[in-house]
Amino acid sequence: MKPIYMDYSATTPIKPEVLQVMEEALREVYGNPSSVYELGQTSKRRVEEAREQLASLLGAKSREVFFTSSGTEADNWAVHIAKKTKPGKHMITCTIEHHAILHTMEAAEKEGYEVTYLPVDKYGFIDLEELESAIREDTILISIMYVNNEIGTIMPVEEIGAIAKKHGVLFHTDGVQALGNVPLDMSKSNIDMMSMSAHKIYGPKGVGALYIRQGTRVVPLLQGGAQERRMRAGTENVPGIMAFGEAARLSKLHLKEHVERLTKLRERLKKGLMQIPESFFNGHPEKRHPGNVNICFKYIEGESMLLLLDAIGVSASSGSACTSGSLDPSHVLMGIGLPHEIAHGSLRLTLGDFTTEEDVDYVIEHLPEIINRLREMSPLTPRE
Amino acid sequence: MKPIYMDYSATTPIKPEVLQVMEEALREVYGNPSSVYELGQTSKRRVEEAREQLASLLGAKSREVFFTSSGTEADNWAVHIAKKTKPGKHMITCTIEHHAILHTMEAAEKEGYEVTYLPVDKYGFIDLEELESAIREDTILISIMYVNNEIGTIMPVEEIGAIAKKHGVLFHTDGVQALGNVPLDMSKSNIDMMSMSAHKIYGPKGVGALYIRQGTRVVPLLQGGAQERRMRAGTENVPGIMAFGEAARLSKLHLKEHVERLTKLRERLKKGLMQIPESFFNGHPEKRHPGNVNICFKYIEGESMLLLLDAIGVSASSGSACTSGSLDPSHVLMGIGLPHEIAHGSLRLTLGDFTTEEDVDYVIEHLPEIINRLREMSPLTPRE
Amino acid sequence: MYSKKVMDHFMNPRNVGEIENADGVGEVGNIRCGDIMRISIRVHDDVIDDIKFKTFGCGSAVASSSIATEMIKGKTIEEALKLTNKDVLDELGGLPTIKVHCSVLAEQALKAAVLDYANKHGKHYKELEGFSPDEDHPHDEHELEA
Amino acid sequence: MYSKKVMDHFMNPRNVGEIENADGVGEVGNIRCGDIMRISIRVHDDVIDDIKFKTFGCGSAVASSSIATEMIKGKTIEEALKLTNKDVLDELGGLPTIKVHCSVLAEQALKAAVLDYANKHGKHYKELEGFSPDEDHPHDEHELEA
Ligand SMILES: Cc1ncc(COP(=O)(O)O)c(C=O)c1O
Ligand SMILES: Cc1ncc(COP(=O)(O)O)c(C=O)c1O
Repeated sequence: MKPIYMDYSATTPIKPEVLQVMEEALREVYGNPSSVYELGQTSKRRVEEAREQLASLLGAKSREVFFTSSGTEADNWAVHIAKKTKPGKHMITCTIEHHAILHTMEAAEKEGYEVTYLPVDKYGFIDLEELESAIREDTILISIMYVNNEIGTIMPVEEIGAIAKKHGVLFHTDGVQALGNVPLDMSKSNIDMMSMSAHKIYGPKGVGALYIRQGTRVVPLLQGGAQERRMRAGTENVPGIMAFGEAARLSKLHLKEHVERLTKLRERLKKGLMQIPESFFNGHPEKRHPGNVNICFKYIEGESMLLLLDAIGVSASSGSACTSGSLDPSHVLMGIGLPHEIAHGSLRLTLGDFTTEEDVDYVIEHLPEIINRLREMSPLTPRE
Repeated sequence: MKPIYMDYSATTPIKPEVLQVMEEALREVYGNPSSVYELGQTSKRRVEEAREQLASLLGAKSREVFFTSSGTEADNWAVHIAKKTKPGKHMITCTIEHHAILHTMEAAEKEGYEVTYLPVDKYGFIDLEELESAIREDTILISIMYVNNEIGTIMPVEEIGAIAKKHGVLFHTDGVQALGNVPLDMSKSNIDMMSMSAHKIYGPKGVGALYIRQGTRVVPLLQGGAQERRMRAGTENVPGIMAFGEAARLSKLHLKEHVERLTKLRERLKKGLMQIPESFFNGHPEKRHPGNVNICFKYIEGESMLLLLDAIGVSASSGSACTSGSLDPSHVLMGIGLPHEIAHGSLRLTLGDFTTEEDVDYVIEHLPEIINRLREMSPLTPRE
Repeated sequence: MYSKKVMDHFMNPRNVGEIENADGVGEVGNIRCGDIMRISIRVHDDVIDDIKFKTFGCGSAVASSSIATEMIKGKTIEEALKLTNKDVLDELGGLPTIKVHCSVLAEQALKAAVLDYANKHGKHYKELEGFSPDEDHPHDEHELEA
Repeated sequence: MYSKKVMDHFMNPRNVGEIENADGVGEVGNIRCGDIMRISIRVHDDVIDDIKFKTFGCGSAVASSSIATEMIKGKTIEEALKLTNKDVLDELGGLPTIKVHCSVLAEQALKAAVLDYANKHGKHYKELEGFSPDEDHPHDEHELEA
């Protein structure tokens, strides 16, 4: 049984080129970048090269890229920056953000901030007029994700950014799922801050970054040493950062081809699976992550589906990787208005650069048996 | 010219066994631990194994170990936990803490907390009576480091913890330099929380941990997914954590021998270098990190020394790795009462498991020339 | 995540289905939480001589229903009412903390089926006093003391 | 961290020492910040025909002093007073931002030496009006706009 990995939005395997950079770094580039001697200065140069590689993928300046330990830290930091540098007590986000934003917002509410959670339509889009009228005198931040991690919807971030700009409000976007899957050019963008994570673009876990537009006031979330121009303390994860740089370089090199190839595979998978009766496709048909297929199958529950898929070698997810350990139905699927009994039966298959047409066909061939089996076991399935 | 690394307190090279674990993990253990399928559950098991390995080095329970991205994050988190779970606005620390504590305390002061920075004596010890009388009704945290990163002084943390306990105050210690260099048994300790970092014990950069005694209330610093029992969000750095586990395992295995061997080398180096006229040994002669030698040479400045040492292949530090990029004299050396002109001439040589007697002798042989050369160039050197 | 035993019962569930003209049927759980179990029983001379289940839910919900029906089949009603979620857990070799409520659901589905049988057949079991299959059961708590 | 040129001047500093019975001596910097430079000059017919330095400080402080003395040696006082820290920086091929003040120190040490010469020899240079070698010079700022 060949293992078929279809959970690229949860995390990606590391590409061989990236692995090589990382392994060499782990062996040799061990100096502390803050050190005066050559070994340390070499580490520092490598970190700066990686920063340039990531900046180049973003169409940004190197000085606008700050490395963190994860997308989560970048999200937390962005909210922290708004809280500490802007006067005002109101923030705007939407109901289908990643928990790294939602729970950070909830923590801010406990501190006395007011947060508007904009609803989304069935595709996962916020209403731009509603956004604009939610802006108040004391609004300090708008944070709307770029690409939703569950249903793959690509948000109109430039329009959102334009509204934010018009009202002089800071605009952050969680770009963790966008990086490497959507062409980016920060030099022409309305985005003030964007979160990223290496392990979603064939890089290692434990490295992320926050893009911060030049001219934005910055304060650190993690206090300590003078790393990252005094804005993010902690000895740099040099091998991880170098690997992130290499992953960014590869991503830039292959972006167009990557998107085209995945889009084709995605459409093939979607077509195949939508043959299954009483299935509902989630998210927008076109404005979506190139590798994301999210479908709900009525009368059955997600985890059971995942276990049976795993038994035939297919790694998949039901809701986000983070929520699938829990019992609650995904807040994203609830957010786009699905009733509980449908939301529970969701399957997310996310394709990536190692996915083949055969993998897709294998799933198309075997998923119907699994669905049937679970439906036969379900007390919700109507009797013939 | 053989490179001689003598900056183990800044960061360590990775041990081959650790590297092997990490490389295998980077290739194969790429599943997201939050995922239901086997690949994800394997990652989860590996993370739990690493937690047990670290817990075992600590003499702690697995559930008391929480992984972070660094020692810095652990320090920031510990202060955050005190702020969010204890009523009161006063904290106690000391003047020679790492910046990860000092700057976090300063940020808390801006938020309205009051912080007592206890002075230290010439060895770097706080006065225990002074500590006790600094405790107030509203004291929520005492944070005193275990082993100082610059002068190597081992603080009487158990006595400090006993005082904290007596007054019902939370006690955190920055154990980044203690881990692997001091025998630990948290099961018999008065420490409530302790920060650690993998890259100081021959593990990778970008992984740390916070020990939190069972029964302590915990709140997350980084908000988001349900990782680390909901207390530290962000996809786990699985390979980094596994490598940290392996490094902890090795450390436990060799601790006694490691300490004995380093102590011998340290004493040899100290004896050799103290032959140089107008040199001052910093820190306590016995109660110190087994591999730490810190000496000030009058009339000269640290960075110049480092550059000349680097030119003959020796990697060393002047003050901490973090401060040596800056111009200010080390706050630790100032804290133990050295005047500026002496504090500026400090050299920290920290030895580790790859240091040999020949390395030590090489430095003993060549440092005098460097000191002489700089003293000849210095306007402060008294003329004969 | 799951023990071998749990996976065996999930992959090869025993007693799946629905008994035609069952003597008692109980359904518990709710769709919000994503677990619904329906157990139907046939009772003969106070012995549960057939039992079947249908479950909408996660792996441990399925496994809990499967093993519970296996444990009950052939038992007297008295014996069956002694079954606790703890017994189900033990028999399964444990469940992850956040899945423990699945074993509770299995216990309750069985009780609900017996209650239905009792109501329909004018029987009374003191073990069922105060039992209400519609009660909501709290899920895992999210606060933490390390 | 440092360019080749800086490292060359640090490793092989030119004009190290002190001129006996110098015509002018200037010392700037302060021990708190960890840089002290002392420059001594010999002046002949308004030409600085010898110059030496002693420096307590980091690599760039030494390199700045070394290159400044090299640039000045043989120049007239008028020419010497035109030397700015920018010239020192350019000649060194740049310094890390946090080290730029070292080049300022070199400029000032020279000016202080010339001032001493002027005072001792009853000369007046309008370029030195308002110059005070004891002024403190701000170090790098720690706030950041990305
Ligand atoms: C005593 C002490 N605390 C905290 C830290 C910070 O650790 P990290 O670099 O892993 O953030 C260090 C090392 O830099 C240290 O020596
Ligand atoms: C949209 C989104 N934001 C944030 C994150 C968090 O990233 P990380 O796991 O690197 O902390 C993820 C992935 O888990 C994500 O998909």
